[in-house]
Amino acid sequence: MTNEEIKNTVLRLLGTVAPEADLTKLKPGVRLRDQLDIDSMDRLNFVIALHKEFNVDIPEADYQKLETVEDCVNYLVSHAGSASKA
Amino acid sequence: MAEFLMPHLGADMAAGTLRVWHKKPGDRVSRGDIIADVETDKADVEVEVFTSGILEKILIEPGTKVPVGTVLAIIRQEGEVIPEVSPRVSPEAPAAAAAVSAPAALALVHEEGRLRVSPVAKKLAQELGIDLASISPTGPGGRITREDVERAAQARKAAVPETAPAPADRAARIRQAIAAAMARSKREIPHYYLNTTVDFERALTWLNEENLKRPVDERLLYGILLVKAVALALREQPEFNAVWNEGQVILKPEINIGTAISLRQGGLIAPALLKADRKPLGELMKEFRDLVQRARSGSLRSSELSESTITVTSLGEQGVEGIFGIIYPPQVALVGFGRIEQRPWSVEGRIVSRPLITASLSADHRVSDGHRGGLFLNAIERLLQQPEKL
Amino acid sequence: MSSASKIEPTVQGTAREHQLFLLREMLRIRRFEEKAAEVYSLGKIHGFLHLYIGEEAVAVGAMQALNANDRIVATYREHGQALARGTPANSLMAEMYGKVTGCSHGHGGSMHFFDISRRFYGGYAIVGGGLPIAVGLALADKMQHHEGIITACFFGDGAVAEGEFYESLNLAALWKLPLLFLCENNLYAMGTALARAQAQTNIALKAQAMGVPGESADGMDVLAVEEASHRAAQAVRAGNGPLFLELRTYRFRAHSMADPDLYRSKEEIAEWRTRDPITTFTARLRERGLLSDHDLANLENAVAAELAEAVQFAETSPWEPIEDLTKDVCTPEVGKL
Amino acid sequence: MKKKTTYREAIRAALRQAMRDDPRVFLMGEDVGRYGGAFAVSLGLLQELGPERIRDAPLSESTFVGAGIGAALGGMRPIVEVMTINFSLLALDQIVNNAATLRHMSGGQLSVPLVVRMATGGARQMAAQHSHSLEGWYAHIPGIKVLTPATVTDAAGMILAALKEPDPVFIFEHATLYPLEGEIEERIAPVDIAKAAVCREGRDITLISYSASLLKALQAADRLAKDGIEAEVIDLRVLRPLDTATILASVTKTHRAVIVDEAWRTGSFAGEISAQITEHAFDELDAPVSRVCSAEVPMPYAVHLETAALPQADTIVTTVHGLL
Repeated sequence: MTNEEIKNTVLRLLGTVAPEADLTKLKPGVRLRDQLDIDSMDRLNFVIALHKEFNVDIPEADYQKLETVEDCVNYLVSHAGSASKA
Repeated sequence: MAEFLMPHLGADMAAGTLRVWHKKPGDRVSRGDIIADVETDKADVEVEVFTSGILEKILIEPGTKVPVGTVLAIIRQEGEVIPEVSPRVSPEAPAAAAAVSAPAALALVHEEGRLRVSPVAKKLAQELGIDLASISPTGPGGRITREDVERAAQARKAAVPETAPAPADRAARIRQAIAAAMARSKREIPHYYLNTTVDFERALTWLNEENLKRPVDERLLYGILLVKAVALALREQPEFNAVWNEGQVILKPEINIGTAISLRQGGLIAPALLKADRKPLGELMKEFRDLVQRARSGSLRSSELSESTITVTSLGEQGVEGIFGIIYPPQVALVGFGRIEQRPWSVEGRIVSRPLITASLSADHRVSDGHRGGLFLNAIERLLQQPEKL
Repeated sequence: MSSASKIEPTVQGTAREHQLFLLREMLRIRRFEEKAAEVYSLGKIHGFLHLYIGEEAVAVGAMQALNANDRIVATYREHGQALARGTPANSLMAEMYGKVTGCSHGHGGSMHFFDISRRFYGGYAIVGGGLPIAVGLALADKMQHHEGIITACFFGDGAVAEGEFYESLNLAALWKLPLLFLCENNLYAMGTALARAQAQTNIALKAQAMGVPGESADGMDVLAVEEASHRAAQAVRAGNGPLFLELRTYRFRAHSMADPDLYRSKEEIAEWRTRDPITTFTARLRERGLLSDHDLANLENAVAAELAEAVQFAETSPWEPIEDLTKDVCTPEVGKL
Repeated sequence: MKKKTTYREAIRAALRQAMRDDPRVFLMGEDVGRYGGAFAVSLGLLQELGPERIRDAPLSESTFVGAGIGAALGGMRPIVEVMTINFSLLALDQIVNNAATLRHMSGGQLSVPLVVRMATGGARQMAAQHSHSLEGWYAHIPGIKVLTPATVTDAAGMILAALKEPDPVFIFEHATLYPLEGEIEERIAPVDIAKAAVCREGRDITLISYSASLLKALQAADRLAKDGIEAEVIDLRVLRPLDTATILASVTKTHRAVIVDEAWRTGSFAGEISAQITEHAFDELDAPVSRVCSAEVPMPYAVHLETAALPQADTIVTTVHGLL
């Protein structure tokens, strides 16, 4: 999957967790928590969705590596590698 | 070498009793010979053997009852030597369909004090924040109906003119329900407030280790430890697990923790985690996730909104330090938790840095006093020091 | 048989291959039933299992008189008919295992084999339940002027006690339907001997009373069954209305696997075993120099191989997915007729 | 261009049209030919279409219903008339163990495109053995459809719709409806056989019924309107498959329901409808779902007793008042 595809998938999954968010206005570099009304439950559901979609295991320690959309994409590229679903 | 098994001789045969052997070790047997008699529930049946050879060894003596598939004897081919074999009992046939439990007796004993209210009336009262106990029923057999609730809503509106008519969309209606409940709580309940600081070190370390062991979709949030601690503490101080009804307190047998969940478009709803003190953390977490998902999609059942016996709210993520909450009538207490904050803390005389949480209690002074409130908060703090026991 | 039609006795002068074929078909049925009993005792097949051992000559003999587009209705003791009609042993064994590759997708089991590609309209477990269905099939052929197509309905002496037996014979005779009634009289309706169930035990006579000419034949002699069936089928095909053939036969095994067989004497069974349709026919072929030990060994090996493959096929076949539980209750394409 | 007719003649017109259109269609049953049908439905059809297509059957219900199944398997489109539901008990084995079962039991190889019609119900002083109302039994069986036409249009249109179905369809014509007057088109069109119909709008309570009982429900609704009670009336039209959606939509609006069913109350089809309402619309109910059914007695001959046993309009009215 290319970076662009990963990014779109990440945004799609974010949409399932925070359905009312306007994903088009999301700034990739800014912390998600500062742009969206999401709490720890939403973050857990987001991590579970990433796990199911990209087949990647995300220990709690790595949560702070997923603060922004860019972080998520980089993290997934380095961790998920080829294992992600087409 | 072939095994001669206890044959399956009929649709509902699970076991058989070996009655008679017609062959003895060393005898020649050929396919179709009658080798033994077996007794089933129906009768004695002559049993044929399906493999030819020499009867090597008999493992089950006449008179023994064994399940279908048990090895009864060993048949050797010409010139074959067979090592010593112990009788092997085949696994039990798959269990028949699970026994159907008898339907409960129909004696409907009307629980004293329980209101007769139609489902739709109960749901509407919950949404409009009207206390059913305050309504005089006009339905058949003393049942409260939808009209009764609507009439009560109108009457209240007349008494409190400034509230707008019940708005159409759900968020606004919920806002109105919260407003009504909070106003009534402040009007009627003499609140007292206590708080204490909880050392959250052990809980967090245990939680991190526990989550490493769990698959991602069974991970626990720290909030669930708080809920369970409150539930277990209520066993020690039952007067906080009660409702105030027409001038007297009614202690509740079940501990149903109302968990405050913020809704997307604003507003708050506190559905109940039923029997929270009796459920393991994993199950509580699963139910909590389900409640959050259904609360935010607006598909909670009316019973879930009205069966909480106490409410817990955690505003840590919003950075709040301490909470002075308003009790949800007809409950008599509310427990709040602030944010986890690394602060200096003295342990055995030494100052160290520890993750601390402020736990606060709002309680109805008609029902309990500060002394009991303190014991309750201490119980919560103590329980959180042994997270593995939650 | 109505004297009007003259049937060419083709059977006696049959070539050697045909008689070996008849023997092979009977052997296939016999070994299939023995294998079914074996895997049943191992708990691989469950529920009811009614074996055809002893009656092979009836299915094999009668089947020779039926064409590809004739229609067949049978009973729950129908393994022999299905095999003789050509349904592969693989799909029959798989059906008894309850696998989706079974001839009825695992929905019917031993008592309900279906194979529409061979116009085999199934086994029926309600005694006499298949007779009205056969009447309807024959009615459809008559109304659509399908000249030369007949329906053959197999049933046992037990069905003779059901009201539907009399109703069906009467309706078939009344409407002169192309229906061949084949009664396998094995002397017992489960545990009740014929004489203890019927005041009048001459079943062919009963048929005549209902307006259906009837005849009896030795159900233990495959050539006799073949000859009688050919004559009857030709007459029915000619449009003279239904005919009734009583085939006297005997089952060497109990009614079903759970039956302790208390109602028959060992002597009676032993006496009928001397008329085993396979051993008697084998001896006759040997006398006439038509069958060598080598031929017989080849037949047995071929049949054994076919059955080993059938068991292997059944063992390895998949189960139907649970999601398809109600798929076949109704026909999906509505209104497209 | 519509023409005036009766329920009985509408069915006859549909039978005639179906047989003219499709050579595979034929009618088989007791006294459908020379006698013209016990309820005169097939009067004159023998003279028009001949003995091959209008077949009088001997009194052998199990076998001529079984023969209908066989003929359907053999490529025909039979319409079997069982004179009344009371005699169909003799054919239940063929219906339950063959007609409804063959498709599934054969692993999907067989379809049984068979239509069976029978008169049903009491109210004609026929006493116990000729007054049964057992459609609910048939609606219990997976693999078949069960239709209960209450109007002249449905009586005719349902036959044509049923003939297009690949699986068995059972049509129950209440014996008191045959003289019912109405209108049908010259060329009859098949009607929908999946949906219930709301035949009267209302906001206070939902009356759910079918076949002859529907007329009593409508009478009750008229009387209730005088007391200011607006009853919504639903004609189920089809018992299997049951159109639960239409029922629930109505109950969600009115919050109360009464089911009118001529069968005996215990184990009645009304019981099934009540269970589905409670299961799916519990929070919408302002009163328990009620049922008006026949008294649990073998139908008595004497008119005053039979009237007391059967559901009546005023029983429905008093039941409704009990719920408001």
